[in-house]
Amino acid sequence: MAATIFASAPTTPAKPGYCASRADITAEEALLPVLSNEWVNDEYKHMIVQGTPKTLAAVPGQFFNILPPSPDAGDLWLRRPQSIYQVDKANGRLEFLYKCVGRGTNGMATLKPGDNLDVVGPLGKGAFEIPEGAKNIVVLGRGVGLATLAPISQLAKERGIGVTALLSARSPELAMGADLYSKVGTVVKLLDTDGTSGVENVEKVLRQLIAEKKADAFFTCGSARLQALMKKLGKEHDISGQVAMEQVMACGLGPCYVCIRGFETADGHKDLRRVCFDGPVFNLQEAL
Amino acid sequence: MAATIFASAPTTPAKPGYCASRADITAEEALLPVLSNEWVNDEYKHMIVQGTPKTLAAVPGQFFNILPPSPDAGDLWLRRPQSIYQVDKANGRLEFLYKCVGRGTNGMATLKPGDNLDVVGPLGKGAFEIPEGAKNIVVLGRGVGLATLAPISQLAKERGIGVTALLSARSPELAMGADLYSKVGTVVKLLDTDGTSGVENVEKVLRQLIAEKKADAFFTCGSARLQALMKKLGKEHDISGQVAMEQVMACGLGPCYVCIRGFETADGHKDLRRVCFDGPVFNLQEAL
Amino acid sequence: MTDMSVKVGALTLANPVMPASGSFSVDLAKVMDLNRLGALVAKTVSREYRTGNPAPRVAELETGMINSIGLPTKGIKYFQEHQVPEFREFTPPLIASISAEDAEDFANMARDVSVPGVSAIEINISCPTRAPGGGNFALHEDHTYKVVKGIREATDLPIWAKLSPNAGDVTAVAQAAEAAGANALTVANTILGLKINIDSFKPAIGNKFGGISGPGTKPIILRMVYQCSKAVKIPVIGCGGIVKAEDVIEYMLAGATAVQVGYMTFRNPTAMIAMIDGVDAWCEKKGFKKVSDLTGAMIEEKLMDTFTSATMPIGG
Amino acid sequence: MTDMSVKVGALTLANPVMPASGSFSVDLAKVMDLNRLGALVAKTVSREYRTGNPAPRVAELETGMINSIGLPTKGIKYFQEHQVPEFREFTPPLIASISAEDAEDFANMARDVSVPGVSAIEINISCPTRAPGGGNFALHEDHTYKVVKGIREATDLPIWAKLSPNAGDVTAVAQAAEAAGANALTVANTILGLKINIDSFKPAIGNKFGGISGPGTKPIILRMVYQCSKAVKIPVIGCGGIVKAEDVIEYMLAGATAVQVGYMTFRNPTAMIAMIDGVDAWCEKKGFKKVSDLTGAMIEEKLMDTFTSATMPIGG
Ligand SMILES: Cc1cc2nc3c(=O)[nH]c(=O)nc-3n(C[C@H](O)[C@H](O)[C@H](O)COP(=O)(O)OP(=O)(O)OC[C@H]3O[C@@H](n4cnc5c(N)ncnc54)[C@H](O)[C@@H]3O)c2cc1C
Ligand SMILES: Cc1cc2nc3c(=O)[nH]c(=O)nc-3n(C[C@H](O)[C@H](O)[C@H](O)COP(=O)(O)OP(=O)(O)OC[C@H]3O[C@@H](n4cnc5c(N)ncnc54)[C@H](O)[C@@H]3O)c2cc1C
Ligand SMILES: Cc1cc2nc3c(=O)[nH]c(=O)nc-3n(C[C@H](O)[C@H](O)[C@H](O)COP(=O)(O)O)c2cc1C
Ligand SMILES: Cc1cc2nc3c(=O)[nH]c(=O)nc-3n(C[C@H](O)[C@H](O)[C@H](O)COP(=O)(O)O)c2cc1C
Ligand code: FES
Ligand code: FES
Repeated sequence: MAATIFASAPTTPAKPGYCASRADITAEEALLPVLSNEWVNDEYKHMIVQGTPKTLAAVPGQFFNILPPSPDAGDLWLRRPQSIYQVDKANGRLEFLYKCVGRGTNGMATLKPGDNLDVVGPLGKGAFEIPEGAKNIVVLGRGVGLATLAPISQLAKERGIGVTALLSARSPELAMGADLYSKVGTVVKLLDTDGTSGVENVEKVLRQLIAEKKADAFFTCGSARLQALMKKLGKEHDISGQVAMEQVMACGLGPCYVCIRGFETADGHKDLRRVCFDGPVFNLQEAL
Repeated sequence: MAATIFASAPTTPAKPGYCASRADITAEEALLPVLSNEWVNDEYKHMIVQGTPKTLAAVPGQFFNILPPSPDAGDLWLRRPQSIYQVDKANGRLEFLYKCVGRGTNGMATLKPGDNLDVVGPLGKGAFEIPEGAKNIVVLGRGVGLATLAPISQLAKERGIGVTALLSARSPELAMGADLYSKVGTVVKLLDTDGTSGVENVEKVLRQLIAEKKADAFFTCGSARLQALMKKLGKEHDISGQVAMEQVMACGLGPCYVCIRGFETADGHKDLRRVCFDGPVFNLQEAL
Repeated sequence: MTDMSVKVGALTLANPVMPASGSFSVDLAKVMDLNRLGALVAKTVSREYRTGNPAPRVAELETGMINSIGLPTKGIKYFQEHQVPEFREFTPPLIASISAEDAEDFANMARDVSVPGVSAIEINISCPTRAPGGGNFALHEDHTYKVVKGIREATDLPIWAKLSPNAGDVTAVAQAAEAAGANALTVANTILGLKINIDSFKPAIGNKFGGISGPGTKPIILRMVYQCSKAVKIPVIGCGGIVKAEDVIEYMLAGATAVQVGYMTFRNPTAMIAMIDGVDAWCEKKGFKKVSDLTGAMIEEKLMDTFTSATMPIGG
Repeated sequence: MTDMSVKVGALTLANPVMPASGSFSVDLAKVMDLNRLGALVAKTVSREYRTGNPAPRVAELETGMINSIGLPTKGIKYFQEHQVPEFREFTPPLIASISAEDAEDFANMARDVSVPGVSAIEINISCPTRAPGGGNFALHEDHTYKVVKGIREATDLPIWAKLSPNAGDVTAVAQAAEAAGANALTVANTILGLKINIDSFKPAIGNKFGGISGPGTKPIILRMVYQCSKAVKIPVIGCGGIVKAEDVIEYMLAGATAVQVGYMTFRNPTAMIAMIDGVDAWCEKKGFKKVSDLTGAMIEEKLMDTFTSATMPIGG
């Protein structure tokens, strides 16, 4: 009865031959049933949705481009990228951890069990990789960066690799994910309230971990300041590192060149890369 | 938290002196709680909302300009006029009877008890008037025209005036309002299915009512064909009549000159009138 | 309490929010206190009675509405005798709006509408469905200069020239209007559009083409307000797609001295009052003592080098 | 089964729906079968590497989006050597899109892009943030004629001239492009706009001005498609605000032979396929055997007299 206002193809191929001729169709538009969507603290929510085979194939570092319902009388026109926080293959579930900062994320916060989450994904190369032979890794995240770093930490744990998780936050209440991270490794909270999140202190903590041989690889997300620090120490000690980067997006798939970030390779060559297509995970030593 | 996307003043004056200097503020923007919204048949719904003092002051023939929620992913930008079907002052309720024909009315159909109906009103001169000395009136309506004619029929009943209600419809199932109208007078169903809605038959019925002195005044709404017939017989027998007219609207209040209808007075003078402002009830003999 | 007053040239308004011509009449007193408005802008009037364009006169778009009312009017005499006295029952200044099909009649109309009770004349030289030489002078700077010049000689009242967003070079037209003696610019009238009903295969409105208004036009007209306010010294009044207090602020930052609201009054007839209150509250929150400080306050920095911009934090 | 094929001049497309330049790359094969599309339209390429404009490159509007990407490109050589072969892994014809800052380079670009595997060249003479003499030739008929003429002499491939909605007289530009030898017109590029962030007081995108796309533009561009298709004999490709099958139909009724989809691919990457299926189903329901019968099928009647129109039933 109601007119179709926005076109959208069926999310699963409907016709014979309706499938990519060049590569597998690895991403899809899907409406994923919301199972829960709870506040973690004053600013962050945790959403669990029912996945599909394609969406559940998401790997650490990949993201979904989400079209939330509008939180007000206006419309939302662009999707919002959200890293995958957890993939629970056994139960066919996907989880997101997100901070409510604007219309999109506030719209996402209005979803209730029984509603659908409108996603496109999984997207991005999702190239979080634990280097061959690493025994211990350090993940350093601030804010929602912690959501992005969760899957790689979990993967490390599954492979029997030690994880030290440095969780930076404004206050103890906002240092989320401690539960999750304490299941996969050692948690260190770095807070603004007690000054432990200051760069000098984080540097001390990191140097100590390096000294203790607890830092065979670095992973970071969510703070330019901490990223720069990890990059410096990684370079100094030849520790390979990866960073998950953010940029405003439109397509999330590669064609639009909206989500550019600047990089510089070891030989001094500068270039622009697309976060959605070339990343969102990049070599920490090349990131700026 | 959510941005205000569309501005709207508080529906009741908030500041001292915040009131019209020239005339009373007789209409308002209001969000009226929906009490029920049920299907009457396959095409029509009946909605009951909780009124406010101002909206409950609506008189027969007046209408509200309604902004329904969108039934789809797009937006609605213009309000939809709906006649008042019943004003239940005792219980503080307003009722609407509406046909689901497009995006607006289908959007209205999605409202559930607990939602709000966004209205502006009451609007229009609402000049349905029973002429001095009339003992019996005839109301002739088709489709939603019946909604518009209900209040005047009820008023007649309250004044002890006889009502014959001729209800024209495609089929018996669609001849709504028979219950309501049978409470206020005699009901005659005129159906497409058995041919009784044909102009010749309606003319026969009307002539009979005139002969029986059951027709001191005419009221009609909802069919150009039946309107023309009543106008002809009214002229022939000098029976005063009123018609409630429809036109696409924008403002509903007078300024925009969107809702024009053509009229011709007894002396042959033609003019354009605004349905929302000059009507929606007009002298049947002047309507074209 | 913010000082909400603004000056449009010599004319001081109690606040920057007023109706757009054609969306307002004193009939709106039925729903609100008209004395709260910055000004009262009358529907465009021409010399003689005009029926206007065929019905249907409006249709809904995906992002607003399209109309072709065709400037129906009861004529200048009726305006002088009946409408001006009605408007004068309210306190805000009255802005008359006039139209004509040639420059000479326009000048005469300006003279005839300069009656006591009228504080300024908005000249509707931008009716979107007319030709550049026949009512839509604002499509080109030469036509604009000529018509405004004649009007300037015919009246001492402030002239607000209402420009067309359909002009190829709106800043040239703005400068022509200023050079010819306009005291302010209203930017802008509706954008020429078409909607086809795919059930009937016919145009959705009786006149085929119509003028687009509502939120879909805001980023276009806002750009023009910015361009015009940079190009001229006279005040610019922004008009197009304003539906909320934030839009009023955005227009003022772009360079508008005041704004006009059309479509939104159809949706929510009291919206202008909500906008006035909303802008007032916003100024208080942000620490602006005078709303007029917002005019042209957009911060312009040198364009950043692309590579540098791509190393900056989001929103930074 | 509707015959969904359309002819854009000598080039036959399997159906009328194709991507708009800048919203498409073979990377979309990750979400759908690209072989279902009417054509593949490449991102605009220029001679040399260009970084494009500063971030942020897009912002959301009330009724769509604004962008200023600034035509980043790896240059013509990369296009020839890497992108053409990638596109050739799919069956729909490839439309190259080229840009240049002067007429001479434009002609040379057209020659250089005329390589096997390219079926037609769309000339992006309408980048909204450039000057009429420097990439936005389509703002004026004279610039347009000159640049198209040079291109015509440099290539035998079909030329699709992409027009600007910011031109004052789009039909004059359309006729100039036709006269100079264009084989089709793409109507249109984005509309120049501005959005200001009222929290930061800064323009919402890095380049200040940007191009507006999405549903807010449809009634404007649709009107231009109608006007252009009446003014020229060559096919017109509609582009602006298409988000659903009904929009494709509306554009075809207005005179479009085919359409391009930009914004909607960002919202729903598979939307073009839904539109193709939707148009097909609609044609079947309405009894159209060939989708091409829709082109220009809007019914035009003489304008009705206003009084008569005001006595007609609604929708009648
Ligand atoms: C690959 C990727 C993965 C992400 N994963 C997560 C995640 O797991 N959890 C999470 O909470 N957030 C994540 N983000 C950030 C998230 O996309 C933004 O918070 C969101 O788009 C903001 O939308 P909004 O409409 O709520 O806010 P807006 O109203 O658009 O903006 C509000 C504020 O957020 C800033 N902002 C807007 N877009 C972004 C962005 N893309 N990144 C950072 N800040 C932004 C704005 O500058 C502004 O200050 C991710 C971003 C990217 C690019
Ligand atoms: C003063 C007045 C009182 C009315 N009272 C009632 C009422 O009590 N109950 C009721 O069901 N309807 C009533 N109507 C008609 C009602 O306004 C329309 O049915 C409604 O606007 C259609 O909106 P839509 O979005 O659902 O349909 P649209 O998608 O806008 O249109 C669907 C179909 O309805 C026709 N239509 C559109 N507007 C109107 C209109 N104003 N009048 C008649 N047909 C229209 C269209 O031409 C089209 O054929 C009244 C109209 C007026 C002017
Ligand atoms: C129904 C309608 C009637 C209008 N009539 C006039 C008019 O008589 N004179 C005029 O100058 N502008 C007229 N306009 C244009 C408005 O004044 C205003 O410029 C335009 O609608 C843009 O503002 P908005 O987006 O807030 O509606 C009219 C607009 C509408 C929608
Ligand atoms: C992000 C983005 C990038 C674009 N890049 C180009 C381009 O490189 N070349 C071009 O001719 N048009 C470009 N355009 C314009 C589109 O091709 C199209 O004309 C416009 O977006 C209108 O269509 P839409 O409303 O469907 O988006 C771009 C548009 C967007 C939104
Ligand atoms: S968001 Fe379009 S290329 Fe990354
Ligand atoms: S709807 Fe505006 S005058 Fe009647």
